[in-house]
Amino acid sequence: MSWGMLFLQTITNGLLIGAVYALIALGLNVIYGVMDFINFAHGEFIMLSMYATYFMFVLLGWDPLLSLPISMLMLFGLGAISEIFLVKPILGERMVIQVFTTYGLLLFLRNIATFFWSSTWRTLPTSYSDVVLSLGEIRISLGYALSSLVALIFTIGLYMFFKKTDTGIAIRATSQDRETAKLMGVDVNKIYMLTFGLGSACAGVAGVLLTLVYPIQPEVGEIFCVLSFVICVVGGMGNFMGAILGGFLIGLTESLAGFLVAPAYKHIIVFIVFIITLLIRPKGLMGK
Amino acid sequence: MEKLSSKEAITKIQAVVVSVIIAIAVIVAAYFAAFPPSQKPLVTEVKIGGIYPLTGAYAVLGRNDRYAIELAVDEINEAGGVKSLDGALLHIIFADSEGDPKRAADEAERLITVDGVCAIMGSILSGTTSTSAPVAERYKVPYVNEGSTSITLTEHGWEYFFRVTPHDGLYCKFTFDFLKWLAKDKGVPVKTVALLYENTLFGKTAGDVWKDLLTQPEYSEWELVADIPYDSKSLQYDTEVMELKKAQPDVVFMATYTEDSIMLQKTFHRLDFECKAFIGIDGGHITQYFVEGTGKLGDYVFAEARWSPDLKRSISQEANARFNERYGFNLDGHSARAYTAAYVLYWAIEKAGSTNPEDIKNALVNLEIAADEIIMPWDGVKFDSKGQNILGKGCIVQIINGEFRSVYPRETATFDPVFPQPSWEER
Amino acid sequence: MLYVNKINVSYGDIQVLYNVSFKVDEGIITAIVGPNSAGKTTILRTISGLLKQRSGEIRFKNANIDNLPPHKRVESGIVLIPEGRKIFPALTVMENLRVGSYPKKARSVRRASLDEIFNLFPILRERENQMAGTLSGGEQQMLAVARGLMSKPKLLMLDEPSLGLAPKLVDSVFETVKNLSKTGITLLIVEEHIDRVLEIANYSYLLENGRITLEGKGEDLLNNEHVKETYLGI
Amino acid sequence: MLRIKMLRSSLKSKQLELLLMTLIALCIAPLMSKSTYFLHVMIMIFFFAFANNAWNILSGYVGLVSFGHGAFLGLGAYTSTLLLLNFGVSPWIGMIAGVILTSIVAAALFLPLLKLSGHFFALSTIAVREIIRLVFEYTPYVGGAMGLTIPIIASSSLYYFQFSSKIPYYYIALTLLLVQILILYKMERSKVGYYFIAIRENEETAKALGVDVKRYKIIALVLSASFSAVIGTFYAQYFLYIHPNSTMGVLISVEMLLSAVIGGSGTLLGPVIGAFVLIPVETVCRVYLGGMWEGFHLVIYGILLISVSIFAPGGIYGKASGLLETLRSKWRKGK
Repeated sequence: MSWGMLFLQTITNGLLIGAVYALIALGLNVIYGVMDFINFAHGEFIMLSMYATYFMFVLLGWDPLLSLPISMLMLFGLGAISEIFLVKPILGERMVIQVFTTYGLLLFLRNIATFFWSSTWRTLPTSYSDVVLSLGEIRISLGYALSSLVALIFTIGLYMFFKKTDTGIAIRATSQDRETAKLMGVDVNKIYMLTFGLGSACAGVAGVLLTLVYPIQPEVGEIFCVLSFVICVVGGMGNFMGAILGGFLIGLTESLAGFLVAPAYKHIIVFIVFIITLLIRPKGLMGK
Repeated sequence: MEKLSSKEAITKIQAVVVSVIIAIAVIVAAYFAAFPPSQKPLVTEVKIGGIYPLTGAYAVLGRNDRYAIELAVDEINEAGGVKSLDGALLHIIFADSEGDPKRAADEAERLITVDGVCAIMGSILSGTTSTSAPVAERYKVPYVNEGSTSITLTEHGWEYFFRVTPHDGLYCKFTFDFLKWLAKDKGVPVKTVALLYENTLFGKTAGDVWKDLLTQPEYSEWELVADIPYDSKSLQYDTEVMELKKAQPDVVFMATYTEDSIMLQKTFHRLDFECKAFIGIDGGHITQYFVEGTGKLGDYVFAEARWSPDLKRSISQEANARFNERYGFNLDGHSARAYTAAYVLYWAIEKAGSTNPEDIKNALVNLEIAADEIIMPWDGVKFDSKGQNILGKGCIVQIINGEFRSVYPRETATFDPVFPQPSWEER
Repeated sequence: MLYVNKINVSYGDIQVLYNVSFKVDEGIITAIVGPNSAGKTTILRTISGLLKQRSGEIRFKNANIDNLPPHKRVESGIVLIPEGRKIFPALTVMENLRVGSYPKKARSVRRASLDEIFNLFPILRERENQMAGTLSGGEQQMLAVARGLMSKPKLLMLDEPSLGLAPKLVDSVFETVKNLSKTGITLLIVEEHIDRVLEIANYSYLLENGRITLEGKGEDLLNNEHVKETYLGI
Repeated sequence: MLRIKMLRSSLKSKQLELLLMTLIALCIAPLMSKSTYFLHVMIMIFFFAFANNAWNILSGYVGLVSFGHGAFLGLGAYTSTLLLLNFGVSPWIGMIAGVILTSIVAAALFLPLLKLSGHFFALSTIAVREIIRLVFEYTPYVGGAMGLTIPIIASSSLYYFQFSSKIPYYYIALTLLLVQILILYKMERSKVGYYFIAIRENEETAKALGVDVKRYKIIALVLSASFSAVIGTFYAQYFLYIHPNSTMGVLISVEMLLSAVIGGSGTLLGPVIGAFVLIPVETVCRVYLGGMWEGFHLVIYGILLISVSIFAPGGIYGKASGLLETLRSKWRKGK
């Protein structure tokens, strides 16, 4: 394989993983944009969705892509419930309180998973996730391709929802000016619940897609936690397009850094890119 | 302004709830300080502490070790307990290190001073052993370690530290010796090797040892063409595999954790990376999860597994059968060593005929166990002055049709290895 | 139509309104005038539900609305166009109007309302897909009024509609208000431009230091000595 | 501002007596209790109280929430340990060197972040801490991924900061904590303290009032980092093993924040009270439930954290003094 082809392969990998990163960050960013709230247990929501998908596959024989709507709805419900009981009481509070509460939630969810399902690794053996597609010399696994594709479709769907529906527009209005939104007859409490639900549903979809490529374990959320913050901040906290841009940027940075420098340094380089972005644009690439 | 009104709205109920929480916390803390949680010492009981990561990223290992130790202890107790102590029963008190060195030290402190254990077992991770062993040292309580393989652990001059398992230096050398034998036996020359290891304590140690070995004349025939440390908390490992593709080594030596071993194997396949053999050491490659996670793709991988359920040794197969019957899966490299360590400690206590930590330590120092008494493919157990078991050995397995088959050392092996491995297309 | 009965309102420990009572009759323009920081905006925010009064009650169409959250009040027909316009800058003009007609009832007649509004403000139709933040001040004010009208209000409250506008535009704003009144909407305006608002208002109240100190027909207030001296500088 | 006022009033007369009594009780506690594990838990409480206070300077008083304080603690621990291992320098001197080095690193690496605000600052501290941690993990000279083990040099030596008994550690930790509280008390009452709070409440207003915001942010940063470095050395000498993950990881950084917040960040005694509540609770959860079922004790711990934050978002300290105030006013009314 020539250097050029290897390079192309790297770019492809970066873009594919970037789509999933974007989806993970999107959920966080939607919530932050509307509610000024950071959910540190976002990775644990992904983990729960992975387990839901796994059990539907193992116990009922449902393919992850078929059970996707169910996992998504479950996570939407979980998000909405968390919003009512955990987020609403502390919404106007200082940021440390948000950290505190959602860290509590993180510990709770992570260990309830350990408690019920034990700490064993589980993998979901679909018939297609290990099939390899060849585009010339570039090789892509069907699992990755599917998950990136679904991530992209879901993202576009979400974008259309925000752009075209009354509720979507009301959510955006609330994120810009919650008081005036109230004056326009928008039930802001309901919007918050919906937003948190939607953000969690993003985590739900991401979880389903990750089962195609990644093993499942109670601690799996840890990998997404720091990463999704990095993506959100680089792209611009609270900005829809920012999350997507950030996702692809970080995906590409990771791949290119691994390819051009050394795999061991890819995370350091991601963090350095993160810091540099922040210093040049303190509110992220798309932030205002 | 809304904020102010919500603050005002902090109700009495909330106030009461908080005060109750605080009150409970204070009362519990006070109770805890006044009456430490110690059970009344039974004369017929030998208390041993077990520090394992029961939660956190390494919880699987902790749980499996705990199962194995519980099995061993139940067997010992059913067979009449410690005979030299009139049949006193072993009682293991498990503590959760959460994989955090700070907590491990904390738990060692608690087990020794509050529960009054006469020996400690633990703690899988070299990081947690590094903090909990000095605590035992300070209180002069023997610490029997089953699976922390970082070389330095026996270099600190700790007198009460006994490591049953061989350390990474030996295991790494063992994989090299195996490859040498393999290449010669199959008549397939090996010229280039690559190292791929995760970049924390476990993988880094292995990487360093391998690199060091490669500089020695014994292995000078092999050329190191790629040295790739990586971060195991990634969602993709494409860059690592691309490095390998660039280097095209004959054999890849790997030290990985579970999820990355699975991801790497899938990526090897996806990016069509071919070589003559993958040789993993411990970590991900020796777990059932690797086999489940990779399915067919995991076949033909060699792993330094420390142990294999198909060892040509009846005592091993019986122990595994009992374990499998009880828990529904096989003993693995970690749990088998934990099982062995529990027996080693029991034999020492039996020999000491005392629950005095000092006596047990002396018994451990002089302990000599023959090869056929233990389930590991070792020459036995005997500690040197540093507390290292010098009779330990490795055990190489190959995954064939999703099963671990032992291939080396030949005395206990039951399978003739496949080398070089078939290409992805041929499978 | 709207009865405000002895409301007391505070921000934290600071009381802003003291026993304020007034009423708004159906179909006419009512104005509350007074100096800066007299509490005019507070009155409107309390009526719209953003603030809660400590005591006193507010009745709308003979029903007590004290316990209704803001969005329910909008549904029942009370709409406030806030001070400083507060359009959603990153939404397009059309999207702003859609948020305006968010309540269910308003949504069902959205088409018709849009036609009406575009008749009233043709310029908004031209700017339909433009980001609201890029409109000029006058256009933004139009949009704010239009957005408020989208929910088919029975009572439209305007908070300082002339704030920050050029004199010429102020004229057109008051012209619009007069026209709106003719369509049958009840209006409650709060203004510092006392002379201008009193010209168009049918009934007015003077608010000073959180208390209603005067009330009467527009021209009555204009002719009042105290008002003349203090606020009109005559 | 409100909180400070509460503190003022609460520090008067009776509560001062209460504080003194607590202090005396803490001083004689080791002589009363035979349980070394009790001492160990107390040492951990002092350790976290100190660490929380360090975090609190930057994140509580100035309001720049940091998830990166593990980096400072780790730098302190590594400096003194490397000096001890390579040159036999007493950890006490290493502690001072650690403070100096950490201050420099903090100023150099975190300074550019100070212009960020709120969530952005908080999240960027994660990145800087990760970079420092990864660099330590990749550098063989500082032990790399192996970490550093401090050998037991002497059974009891003040010079080497090593003791076979828990009692010296207890008094050292207590003294460190008391000295720190004294310094913070002075700081809170000085103009520096007022400026910190002014910056937290409203940066623009503070600027308008002539506060050199940048300068005071740097002061807070350096102070905060220095205290973290001090307790880092204590960590190294107490546990005798340091590793990039355990001294600079996410966990220790979050732990430094948790009990400060539970107690009440931005107050003088809040973080200390937080440590006194949270550490025993965490320990009890782990000791009683840890060996029982996998994960169960952390489930309970998580529920505790959530409920406290929902019912007492201002922290226990604020809640408690609020309750005291209400009780007092009721009592007065009753009179």
